[in-house]
Amino acid sequence: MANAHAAESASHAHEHVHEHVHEHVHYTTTGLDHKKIAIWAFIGSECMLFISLISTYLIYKGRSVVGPFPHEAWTSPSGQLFAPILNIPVTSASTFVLLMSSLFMVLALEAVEHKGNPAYANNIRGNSKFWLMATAIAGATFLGFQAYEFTSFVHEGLTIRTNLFGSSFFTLTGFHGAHVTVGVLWILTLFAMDYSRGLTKKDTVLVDICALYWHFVDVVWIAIFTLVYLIK
Amino acid sequence: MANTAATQTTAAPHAAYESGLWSWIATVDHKRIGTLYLFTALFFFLFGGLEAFLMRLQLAQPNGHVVSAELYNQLFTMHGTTMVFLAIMPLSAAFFNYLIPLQIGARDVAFPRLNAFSYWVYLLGAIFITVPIFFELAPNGGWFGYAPLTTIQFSGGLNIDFWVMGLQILGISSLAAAFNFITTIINLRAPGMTLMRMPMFTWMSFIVQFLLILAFPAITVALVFLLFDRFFGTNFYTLAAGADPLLWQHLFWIFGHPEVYILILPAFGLVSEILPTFSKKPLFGYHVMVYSGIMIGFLGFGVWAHHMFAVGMGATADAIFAMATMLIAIPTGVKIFNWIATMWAGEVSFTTPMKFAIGLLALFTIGGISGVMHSSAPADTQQTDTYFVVAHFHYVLFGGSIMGIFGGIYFYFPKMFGRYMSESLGNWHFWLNFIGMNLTFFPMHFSGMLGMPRRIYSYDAGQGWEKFNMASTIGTVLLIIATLIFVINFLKSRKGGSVAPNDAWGAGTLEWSIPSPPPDYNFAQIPTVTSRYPLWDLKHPEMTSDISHASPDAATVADAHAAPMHEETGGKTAAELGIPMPFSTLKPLFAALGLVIMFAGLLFMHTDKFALAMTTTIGGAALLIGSLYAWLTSPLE
Amino acid sequence: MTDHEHADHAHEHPTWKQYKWVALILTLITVVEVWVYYTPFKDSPLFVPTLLIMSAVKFAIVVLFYMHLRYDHKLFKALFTGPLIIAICTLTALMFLFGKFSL
Amino acid sequence: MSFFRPRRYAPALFVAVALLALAACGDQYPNSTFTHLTDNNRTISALWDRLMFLGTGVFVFVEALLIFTIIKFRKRPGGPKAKQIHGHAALEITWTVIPALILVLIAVPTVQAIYTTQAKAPDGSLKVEVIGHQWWWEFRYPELGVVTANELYLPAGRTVSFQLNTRDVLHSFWTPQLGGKRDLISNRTNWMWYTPDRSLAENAYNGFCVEYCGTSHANMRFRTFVVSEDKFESWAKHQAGIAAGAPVPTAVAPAAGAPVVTGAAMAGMKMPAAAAVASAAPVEEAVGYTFPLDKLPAHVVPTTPMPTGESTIKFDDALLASGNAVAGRELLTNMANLGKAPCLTCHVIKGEMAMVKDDQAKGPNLTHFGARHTLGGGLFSSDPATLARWIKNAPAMKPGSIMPTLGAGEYNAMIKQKLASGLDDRQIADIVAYLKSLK
Ligand code: HEA
Ligand code: HEA
Ligand code: HEC
Ligand code: CUA
Ligand SMILES: [Cu+2]
Repeated sequence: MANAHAAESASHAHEHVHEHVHEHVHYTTTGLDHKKIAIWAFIGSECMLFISLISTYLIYKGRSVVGPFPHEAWTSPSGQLFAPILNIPVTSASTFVLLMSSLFMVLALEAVEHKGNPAYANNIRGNSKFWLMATAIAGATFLGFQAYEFTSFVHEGLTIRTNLFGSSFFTLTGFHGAHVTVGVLWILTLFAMDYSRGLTKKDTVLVDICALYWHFVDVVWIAIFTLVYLIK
Repeated sequence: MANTAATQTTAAPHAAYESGLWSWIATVDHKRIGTLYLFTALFFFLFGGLEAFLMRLQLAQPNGHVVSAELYNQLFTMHGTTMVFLAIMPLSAAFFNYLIPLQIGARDVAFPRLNAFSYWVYLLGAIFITVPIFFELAPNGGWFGYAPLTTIQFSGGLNIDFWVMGLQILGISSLAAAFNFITTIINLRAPGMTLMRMPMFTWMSFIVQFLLILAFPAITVALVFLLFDRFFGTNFYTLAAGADPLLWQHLFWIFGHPEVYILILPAFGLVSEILPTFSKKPLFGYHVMVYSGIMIGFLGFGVWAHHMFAVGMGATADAIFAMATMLIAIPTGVKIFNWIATMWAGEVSFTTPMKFAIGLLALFTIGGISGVMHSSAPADTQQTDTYFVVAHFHYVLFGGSIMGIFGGIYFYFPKMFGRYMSESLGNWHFWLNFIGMNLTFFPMHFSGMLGMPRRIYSYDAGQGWEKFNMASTIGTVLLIIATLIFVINFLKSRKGGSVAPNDAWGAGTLEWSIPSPPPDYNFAQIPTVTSRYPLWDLKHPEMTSDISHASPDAATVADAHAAPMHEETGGKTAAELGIPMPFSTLKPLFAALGLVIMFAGLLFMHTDKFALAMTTTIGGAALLIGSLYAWLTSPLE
Repeated sequence: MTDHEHADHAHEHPTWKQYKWVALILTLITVVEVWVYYTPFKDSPLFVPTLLIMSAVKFAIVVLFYMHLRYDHKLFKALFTGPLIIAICTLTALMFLFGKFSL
Repeated sequence: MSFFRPRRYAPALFVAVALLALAACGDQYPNSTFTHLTDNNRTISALWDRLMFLGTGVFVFVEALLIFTIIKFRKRPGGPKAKQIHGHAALEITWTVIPALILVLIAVPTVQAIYTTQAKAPDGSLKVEVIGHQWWWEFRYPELGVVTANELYLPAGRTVSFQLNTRDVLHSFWTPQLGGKRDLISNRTNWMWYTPDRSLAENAYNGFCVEYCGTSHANMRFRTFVVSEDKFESWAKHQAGIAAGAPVPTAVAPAAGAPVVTGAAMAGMKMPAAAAVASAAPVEEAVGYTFPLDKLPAHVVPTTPMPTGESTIKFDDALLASGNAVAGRELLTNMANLGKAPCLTCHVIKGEMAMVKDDQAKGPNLTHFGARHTLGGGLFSSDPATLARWIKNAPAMKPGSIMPTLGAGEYNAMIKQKLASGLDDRQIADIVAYLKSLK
């Protein structure tokens, strides 16, 4: 199905194409940037990656032979009764932070895209550095929450080796966390570029692909939050 | 064939790595990378064949004692793994690399350095997974490595570690390449090359790239679990923790079934180039060929559990997967019939590539039919895990993929090396291959239905399997002779074959419009494409006078005549012509090296050298990140 | 890089204001999700479907607006929805196969 | 072009294949899936016949069309020019629809057969638990109290319902003539049932493990004996008890405090006939039915060669004739000998002291070992000479076997050195005598 769409777009592009035949600058069939196509293909692939991880988590849900459990109270070998381990209030907060980071990211893109537009000059809307840094900080905050969550789980006796829940939970959220980490580093790199040479309208695509990645990571968290944390 | 255009040696590309070995190691030219893939993959094909030969020697007689049980188990695991991941996939990749840019009229792929990275990761990963066999330490869990046999509880040694990490590494190579080709095909088609004018090989490759990016994540996850289980003590497959072994099976086959179409579709694409050329007719039913390819790819994601008809999934699941599997026979059948129709009313000339293409039609059909027999779940409970399955998949893999790829090699050899391969040796190769193949694999249908399980290193006398096994082994000897003839032909013809012109066979697609071998920039001027067979429009107007190959919107043939396909440049270099080309660079190689070192470091954890493990892994990771950074911040051209 | 006209008018982004609205809606849905978790509705058979719908809506909003898929080239829609559909079908099939739901 | 045209020889290939197929008909195929001796297997077979028929039809049609096309339209000097045809919608629809119709013909009976063969087993079926171990089979008849290994007895005419489990990795259970396969999956239970034909009075079949399960996967075989219902009952009744013919206890006192229950004491309580074995009672009567050795068809008699060369297991066969079952029993059951003969830490012999729970034993149940024809996952005949070598060094005979090397001076592959101490040949001969007496 992907192909049929692309077919049309290609024939669209066709009309624009003739003028460019003789210039040696890089010609692309669709007029789109390579990187953007690649990142979307990458995101498609990531869908399968996270679906596999999420499926595993769901398949193993309720199959652990020893506690701790996510939503059920459990008794330790020494006979102590423990509460369910997932901490919804804290995670809700971190979810909110990640959601906000997506807003910041989109505003950062907006700012870069409108470089040179007077309406955006000299106000917060055009301040790409600010929005980039805000996104990175929000992302880092999310990671902080996750670090807190992980360590408190370990204190409560849940490690990646404890049971099926522990293995699948830490691997799923850990993979997500790793993606967030890469995202934060990527955004910081953009920030550094903005700081050192200043991003211009021409750099839109660089910010765009990073933003797409970042939003995707956010979207994955939306699914995880519901499937792992809220649904019993 | 006329000896018109002389071979043009391409001038050494770039400043730093002028010539010789370095020019290959630092290359980012898609053609050179394709050539590297070709040579490496052919080597591994021979290696996998050698492994098969040892197995066949062992099985020639009952209670054989050529190899030990342990070595045999390593042999079939590595034979399967080698053939699938180190031979056929990279052989296909050789063609993706070499041909896609040429067929769509581009100067290179979208991300040339990523392309080099893919190759180096493949090469290093292949070495990583192969070398242990010399120490009898090779993976021994079967090519689909079912848990829990592969967990540390049942396979404590390093064997499975090599497999887990090797496949993980190879997966990265395939994924990187796939993103690259998707982008290339979407975005680097020459003006006028609409999707529906793309050569069929490019189309099938395009579909394969989507299969790759969607199938590999599933096995990546399955392997990550296994890796974590083995190295960090997680419980994904730990029986005591209540793990479910079917998790591995599902994740593996969600990958594994699309994988078999990853293996066959490129061969289908090659055949779709060869048949029209030697029938002097356009491909029959181009649109249907495209859609059936898409259907095969799409349906391929919904049938994985047909590999699990004996695991007791329940009647409903068995029924659904059985029927879904059968559906695939329809688009595949359409392809077979359309190919036959392509030859129908044509002028069929039996060159070597054509023989292999026809061989594919004949043999793949047999494998397809036995596939449909498998798809009938109750019947499959008698067939699964016997030699009948082995017969099925060698008919589709050898009779399909390998036949197609050999056809492709004979067909594109003149383009790649500027010389033809010998037709008479090719003839010998084909017939010995064809006969040997049938003699090897046809009897396996019998031994399977007569009760012979697969993956057994020895069997009792008097079970009624002796004759068939002997026949299979004799067939293998023929295959070896055939393959050696091919190797001789290949090596000799590179220097000694008769010289080929640009358009070696009278084909119709873009790649034949440029010199053989092509200059590093491929097209001095990017052509404008007005039809599916632009070269035929140009050279054989009589073939196109009655009907245009251009469809659906028919740009006029006259247009094509006006815009010459290829400007003779008299061997000028890219620089002389002012064509910017990507710089040669070693960074992708270093990144690949870092990646492999990173994984390899983990091995030391199992020899209890934790500090060494961490140092190596972190060192590898640092090398990877450092090279990546250097690579991303340096300009492409 | 060709600065195509074509590429440009494919970029009718949502505006600042819209972004803020989107953020507000996302936040509200999240609040409802968490709130519902603490109400007796949690034990209703409709709880799970409700949550799934809410998160699907959030998912869609982010993809359509923040990832500007709604405004971008069709090609990207295909590149994303195709895999997403295959992924979701796979998930569903696996849930049936492992007896997580049944008919 | 070549002076040699192998194309001419192509017919020879077809003749060869045809001959092969012909040869296939004249011979004995003891594991053929074309022989079908149960209800369920006949369902499968009917399906297979249809697949074969339609498959052959498609094959012949496609190949004939292909050959016709390439001959008819081969390039000839002065021949007609290629017709530039791009496609033909009607034709393409035809060859989409016809295969679809053929597939319907396959799909309908397939789905029917799936539901027939996977229906619930009829009430009153005989329940058999099949338990896979690396690399041998355990068979339990919970209703009858029978536990045995590697040799499965089934009553002709009665539905058998198998419950399949594994103690370690995956295996798969298969007797080709009786039914399809079903995998044994860790942490899961699988089911399968079939009814062996009533007409089968006394038949033996080979069974195989068909899921790769590690080093000795190839050596994980078993035998299925289908016998008439009364023979089965006789067999089962005897198997449920303790062995007949176990040696009468000697004067040797049990080691102080060791909880030894002697075989004879148990026998005395449960099966008076058995205790009399030592005197005169006809053995036939006492031991119940076992598949007669002389009626074993050739294909179920293992031909596995003994290890040769460096790994030859030397044993003084002369000792076997004078093997002392009583001394052998003493070796196994006296705690004092545990270091040398740790057999009962892994094996259960009903009636002897139980050192492991019956359902946790690592090795096959040996209660009626003397009544079995094979050992080691059906790999070897259980004749005394082979058994002796097995006890001496099982892993040398069966790669990877979990049964340890026990003979003194034997090379132990696990610890990669020769055993300094262990059983000597005399002791092994005694154990052999004892085990063979466990009818
Ligand atoms: C190139 C690789 C390739 C290809 C293309 C196929 C194609 C098919 N395969 Fe195969 N398969 C493998 C490689 C491949 N397979 C491998 C490697 C394994 C074993 C893995 C392992 O266990 O190690 C395997 C195993 C396998 C199994 C599991 C067997 C088992 O373990 O029990 C099944 C079951 O359904 C199956 C089915 C099919 C079907 C229905 C097709 C179809 O796509 C075939 C369609 C083609 C045709 C049918 C022929 C042309 C059609 C016509 C001429 C039209 C008319 C025909 C009819 C109406 C019938 N395959
Ligand atoms: C992908 C493609 C592929 C190809 C091409 C082949 C090719 C061959 N295969 Fe295969 N095979 C598999 C994929 C493939 N196989 C897979 C996936 C499995 C399952 C593994 C598993 O169960 O895990 C399998 C399993 C398998 C088995 C079953 C093993 C078992 O279950 O116990 C057997 C047995 O005969 C076999 C035989 C052969 C033979 C004889 C060839 C021949 O066609 C080989 C022909 C090649 C040559 C003859 C080249 C040799 C050349 C030389 C030796 C020249 C000398 C060297 C130099 C000059 C350097 N294969
Ligand atoms: C560590 C556990 C262990 C110990 C100790 C052990 N065995 Fe075994 N034994 C096994 C296992 C496991 C098998 C199955 C081996 C196979 O078929 O691969 C076996 C198989 C056998 C068999 C063949 C049974 C059959 O039906 O196939 C005999 C007989 C036997 N053992 C006798 C003995 C004797 C006698 C001793 C002591 C002198 C002994 N075993 C000690 C584990 C053990
Ligand atoms: Cu048990 Cu194979
Ligand atoms: Cu498949």
